Amino acid sequence: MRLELSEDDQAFREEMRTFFTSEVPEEIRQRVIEGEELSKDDIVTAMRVLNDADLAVPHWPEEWGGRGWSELRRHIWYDEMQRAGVPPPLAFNASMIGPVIAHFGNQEQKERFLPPTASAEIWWAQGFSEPDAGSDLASLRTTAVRDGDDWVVNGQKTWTTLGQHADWIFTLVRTDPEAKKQRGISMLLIDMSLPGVEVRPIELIDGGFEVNEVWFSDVRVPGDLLVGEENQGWTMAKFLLGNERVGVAPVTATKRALARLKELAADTLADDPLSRSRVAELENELLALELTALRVAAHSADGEPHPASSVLKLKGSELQQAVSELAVDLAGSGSLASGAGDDSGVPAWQRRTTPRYLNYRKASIYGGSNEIQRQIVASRILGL
Amino acid sequence: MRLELSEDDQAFREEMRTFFTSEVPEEIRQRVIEGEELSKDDIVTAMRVLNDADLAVPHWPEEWGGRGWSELRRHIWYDEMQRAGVPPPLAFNASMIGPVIAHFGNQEQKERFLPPTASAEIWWAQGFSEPDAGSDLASLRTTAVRDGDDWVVNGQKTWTTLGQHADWIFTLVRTDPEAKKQRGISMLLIDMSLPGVEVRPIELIDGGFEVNEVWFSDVRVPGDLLVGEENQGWTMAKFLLGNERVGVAPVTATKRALARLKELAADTLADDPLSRSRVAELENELLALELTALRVAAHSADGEPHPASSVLKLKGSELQQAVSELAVDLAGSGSLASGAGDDSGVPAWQRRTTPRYLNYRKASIYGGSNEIQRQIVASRILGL
Amino acid sequence: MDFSYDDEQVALRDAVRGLVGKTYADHDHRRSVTAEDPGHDEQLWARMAEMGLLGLPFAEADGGVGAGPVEIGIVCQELGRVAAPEPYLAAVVLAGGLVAACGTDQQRADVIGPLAEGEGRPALAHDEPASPVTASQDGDAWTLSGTKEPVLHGGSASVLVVTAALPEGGTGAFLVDPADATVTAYPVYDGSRAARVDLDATPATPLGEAGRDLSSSIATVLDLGRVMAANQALGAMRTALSATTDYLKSRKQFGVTLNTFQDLTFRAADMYVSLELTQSMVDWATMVVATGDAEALADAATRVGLQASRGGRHVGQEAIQLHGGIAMTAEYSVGSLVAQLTLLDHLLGDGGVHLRRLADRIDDHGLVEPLG
Amino acid sequence: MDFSYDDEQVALRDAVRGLVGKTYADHDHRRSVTAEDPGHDEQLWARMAEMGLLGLPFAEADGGVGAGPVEIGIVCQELGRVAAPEPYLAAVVLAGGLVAACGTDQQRADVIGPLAEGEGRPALAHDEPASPVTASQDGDAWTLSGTKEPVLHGGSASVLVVTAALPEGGTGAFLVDPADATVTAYPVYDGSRAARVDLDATPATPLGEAGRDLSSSIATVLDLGRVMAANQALGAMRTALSATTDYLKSRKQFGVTLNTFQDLTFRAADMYVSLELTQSMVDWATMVVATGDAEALADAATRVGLQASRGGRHVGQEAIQLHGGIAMTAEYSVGSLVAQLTLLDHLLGDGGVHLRRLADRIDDHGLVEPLG
Repeated sequence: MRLELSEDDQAFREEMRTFFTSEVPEEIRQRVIEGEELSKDDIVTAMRVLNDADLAVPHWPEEWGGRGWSELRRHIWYDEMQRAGVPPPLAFNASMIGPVIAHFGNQEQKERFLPPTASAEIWWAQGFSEPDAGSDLASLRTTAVRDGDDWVVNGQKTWTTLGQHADWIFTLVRTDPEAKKQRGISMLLIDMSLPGVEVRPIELIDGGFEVNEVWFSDVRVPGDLLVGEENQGWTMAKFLLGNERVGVAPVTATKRALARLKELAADTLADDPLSRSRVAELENELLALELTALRVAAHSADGEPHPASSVLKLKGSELQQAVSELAVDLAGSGSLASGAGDDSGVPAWQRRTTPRYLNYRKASIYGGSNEIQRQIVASRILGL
Repeated sequence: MRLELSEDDQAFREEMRTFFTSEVPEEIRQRVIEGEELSKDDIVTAMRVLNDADLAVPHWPEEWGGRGWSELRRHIWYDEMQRAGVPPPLAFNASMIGPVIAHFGNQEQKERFLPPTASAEIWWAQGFSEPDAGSDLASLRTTAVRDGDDWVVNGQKTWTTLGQHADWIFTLVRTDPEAKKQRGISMLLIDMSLPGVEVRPIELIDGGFEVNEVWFSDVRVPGDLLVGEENQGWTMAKFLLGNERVGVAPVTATKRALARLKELAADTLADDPLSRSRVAELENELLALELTALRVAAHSADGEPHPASSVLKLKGSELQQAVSELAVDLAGSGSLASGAGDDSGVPAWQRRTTPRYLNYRKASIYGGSNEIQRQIVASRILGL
Repeated sequence: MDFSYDDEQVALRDAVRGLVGKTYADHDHRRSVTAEDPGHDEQLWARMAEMGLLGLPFAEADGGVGAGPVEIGIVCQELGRVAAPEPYLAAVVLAGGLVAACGTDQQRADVIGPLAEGEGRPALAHDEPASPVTASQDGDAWTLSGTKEPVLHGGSASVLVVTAALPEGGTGAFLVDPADATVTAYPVYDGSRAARVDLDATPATPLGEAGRDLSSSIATVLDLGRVMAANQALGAMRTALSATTDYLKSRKQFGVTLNTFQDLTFRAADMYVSLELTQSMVDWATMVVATGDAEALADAATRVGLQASRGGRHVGQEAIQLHGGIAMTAEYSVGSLVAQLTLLDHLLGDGGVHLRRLADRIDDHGLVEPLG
Repeated sequence: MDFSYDDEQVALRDAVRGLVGKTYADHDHRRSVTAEDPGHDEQLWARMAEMGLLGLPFAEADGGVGAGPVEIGIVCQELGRVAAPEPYLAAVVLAGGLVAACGTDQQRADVIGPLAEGEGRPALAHDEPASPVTASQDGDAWTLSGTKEPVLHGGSASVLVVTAALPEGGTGAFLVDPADATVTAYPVYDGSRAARVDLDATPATPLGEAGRDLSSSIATVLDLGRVMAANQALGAMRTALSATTDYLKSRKQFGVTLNTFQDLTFRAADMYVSLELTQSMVDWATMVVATGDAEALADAATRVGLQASRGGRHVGQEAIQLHGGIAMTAEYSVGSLVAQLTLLDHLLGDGGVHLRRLADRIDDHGLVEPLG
């Protein structure tokens, strides 16, 4: 057991820190740090800067831009990125479909899709959930039927995050209606500009638009866009969701948000021991979570995720929510001024607190709800 | 809606307060208030004082000592009793078997048992739970087999609270082994001095002895000690457990304990805003619970318990536990001196905190665990 | 001691429930009225006036109905049940309440009468984002300077009731014509409206006797507002729970309805516990208002504020979580309930603020005695 | 940065687990040894000495093994796993630790050597129920007066290490022969032993240089104690969880095993979360000890103390609740684990004490940086 990073890892950290804080545009990072909304351009710009330096998809196979880093280095990379306010590489590209294509795709698909996926030339969306298939994903009903070389797709996807920006969507579709639930599912890549694809943004409770419904009406998809084997979709979905879970706890971003909140609400905190104790308690819980992330990273070197990794999503989302809730409380009645413009007398940080609080309620629902996470812990780890 | 008590009820409250504080021996009440252990004699003495004034079993039928009070008056009676530190009438007698005999027993049983039950001449124990029948009471296996006019009882009961003091025990026994679970159960009254009855006290985690195992080996019980009909035991058990739940939340006792703790730990509390806020939060939760108890009492006049009554046990036990936990924290390292005598340098209240904290873990388990309470709320009230 | 409504109160509740329930039965209607100024349904407001709800708390001499706090609480609860964006709390309870408490006969006639008839709505401008608004006197003429924000529904107010620091110390209240001030309106996250009000030597009429310190009256009106906010929150909590149990009974996952999952049903049971505890505290605090004891009200307002904050967050957050994704959408009703709960929680001091006050005072009593 | 044990540490863990696990595999054995003085198994203590565990933290020159905090933490975790009542924390970590840190060569030889060999156990007398114990000097002779309590395992100590206020200010530490003091021993709720120690002009030998203020050394030893108490608590939590999951898998109610009930399994999952978070913090704090930075240790001790308090209560309370009645009995092992968790929580300041310290300091940093 040793607390310090090795000299090499320290140098690596320094390199990451320098890169992120000097190469990624300051104004984008500032928007992240202040909790402002990012444009599509911001996200794409940042990802391109990263990709140009081979820092967008370090966990991919090396021939496709991966770096062969240790889990610890990946952790440091991710930590420093959040610390500097760099928007992380688009998850749909970097963490979801990229690894799936790299692992299950054929050579032609790899060559065609991986480079523009790493550079965000293609913006991907995820087409998994359906109105009647949320946590119970295997109940999905969108169908793809063979017609010559093509697949003809019909159905509806929902909760498609940032689908309004997307160029392509990776979908789970039912290709064998006779087979049992999980068996008859395949993964299909669909160009969203094809006729019959329709996107409807869904307004969320914070007034923002970040998820969408996507309809497919007789969409003809060329046959070479099936990834892996026909009816092998469930295997790929599990592979993808497993990756999603591990990378999803934005511990450092939450730490950064809490530290920023301390600065912004310093006057209120100065003489309020109860709010100070909430800050201190959250700082300690975040420390425990960060150390758990480090421990998991350090022990996952053989590729098998550490059992404690389920803790990261579960507790990470709770803490993200708790910090956002504290922010509303520290803002007081200023938190009501959510719709005010910059001519408001209420500081911008106070005005932004409640929409963020409401928005972050999703953190324990999306990406595998916390109930699903508890189920995983109970069954897979505790054997219950 | 009206906040004040009616003049009559105010006078009633005054009467109760005067009686409890002047007629029940001061030294017993003091022991209750200081959280010291009560002897059997203390409990019996207090109950006799109450019974002599017709205040032990006011909810029984009037011909057996009941008073025909409104639910509100019963609430006031119970509240003032706890406030004054009067040990409540022995629950096994007053709340459990008494009402069952009064409701289901025959005239001979009523005459034989109700007067000594109200006066605590008979100390009753409850013989329901068994090693493999706790929350799932209907799985009980103690048998009673007819032999002439008698029943021959064999089996084991457990969690028999204060059974070491008991003269008689009311038991659920299986009288029809063929019938389905709930169907073949009867209620039998057993004299604990009979040959074949054996009591073994169980040490609890606080070092105290308040529950027991009770064995029955070929115990011959006269046939006239069956209450109600043969195989009607489950009906009586439900009747009894329903009564138990309503009366079981010692809100005022918990309030009193918290108020006393504020006095005892005043020095620590003086400059500790976080502990003060725990006190304030608990006071508020206790207030909400007390008001709920009042609301339930005021609305239960027609005999049907208010749906919110399940809340009382659930939240009442949590708050009782939370106050006991706060006491340990306020005692600090003085709480370690649990085994010290009165020559200790650590104040008595500090020494008593941890055993009580450990003991009160039972509050959410015994008398229908909080899981059972949640189940009741979910199914009966919310229809889930 | 009686926690039950009398027949008239039951009738009032049913009538209000019928009216606002019908208006907002379709959640789309709420979405469309909040999408445009003034952020609520003016037709409903007119119907509420017809029904006498807007004049409920006020003396008959002032054009009101002279009802008690229980009746006002009933209206607030029913509005909360549908997360109605109507500015009842802001205009009737707070602004109207302060005018009724402190205004001259003429001022009461000018403000309360039209309010009760649905012809004009006052708004209370009390919160200040930075420094206090100050009042200056020049002969009989008074002016105010400074910024008030957020002023709930300040953009559609017929008259602003503005609190301000008096030259001789203390706090006064003034009537200001919105046309004389700079009012910048905007939507609040729950669909209602608020505004920034800038005053720059703006002419103002002292409410009641000029120059008199109204601090304690203002405090009492704010306490009344806390109790009524808790009533409204209680209504929203009740619907949030019933929407959740309905959803658990009907929504299928893994081939079964969600109420098959014990964890979810137990959490719904815990929501019920929070709801019932809040109901008890709300009923009690509302009855304390009726005693007219300002000190007891201050205590009760703090206590019910803490309970409603804790209970409202618990029930609101769990309502979203137990629903899952659907509750994150503006198309579904639960989000509006949670948004309104959040607003009510932060309008007049949240649970943490109340807890701090209570923590300061634990030495002032032994046991907390709700019946006195 | 490495959270894994090396081969020797794994071997040490397995050896300790074998030894103490065998001793207390039968919970009845724990009950019988704690029923009589000295409240633990002297045979086990002797075997621990043989294995070198009692000299683990001390320099070889003093008769110790010269191992690091990770090794001590391993022993504490393994003792915690079986809720062993052995006074390792009290005698080796705290009392021995203070002598090792501050004692003269001779004192270290006198105390550490016998301690490591299992021949004598020091006890640290630090807590005071009322006023501070004071030290007085007369020439080279020192005496102490006052009361120390509770002194963990003070009744069976071979020598008392007593902290006391110095005449010139500051805090010193002294060696006192128990025979010279009035020692009143009693059991603690977890079966271990404590004592009241009365000193009345009792002869005492200054630890280290006479009259020197040892406040910072004492603070550091207490911080080390906090970290090791957290290690021990972690062990107890781990067993409490595994006992619970075993029980849920085997215990039947309503004709099925308890793990059929989703509420119970989800709550076990939450226990696991608490456990893993505590494990991470314990590992980290133990590594911070190894850096030898007293200020960093003070911070880490506070942080791990808070986490272990929160986690220990959560896991302990839920372990009892998920078991039900059986866990309330002294015959079953979970109660001992919870009792020991409670003791470890309150020995050197509970979570609330630590949280207050952390709350005072939130302005001293931006982000909390575990790696420095």
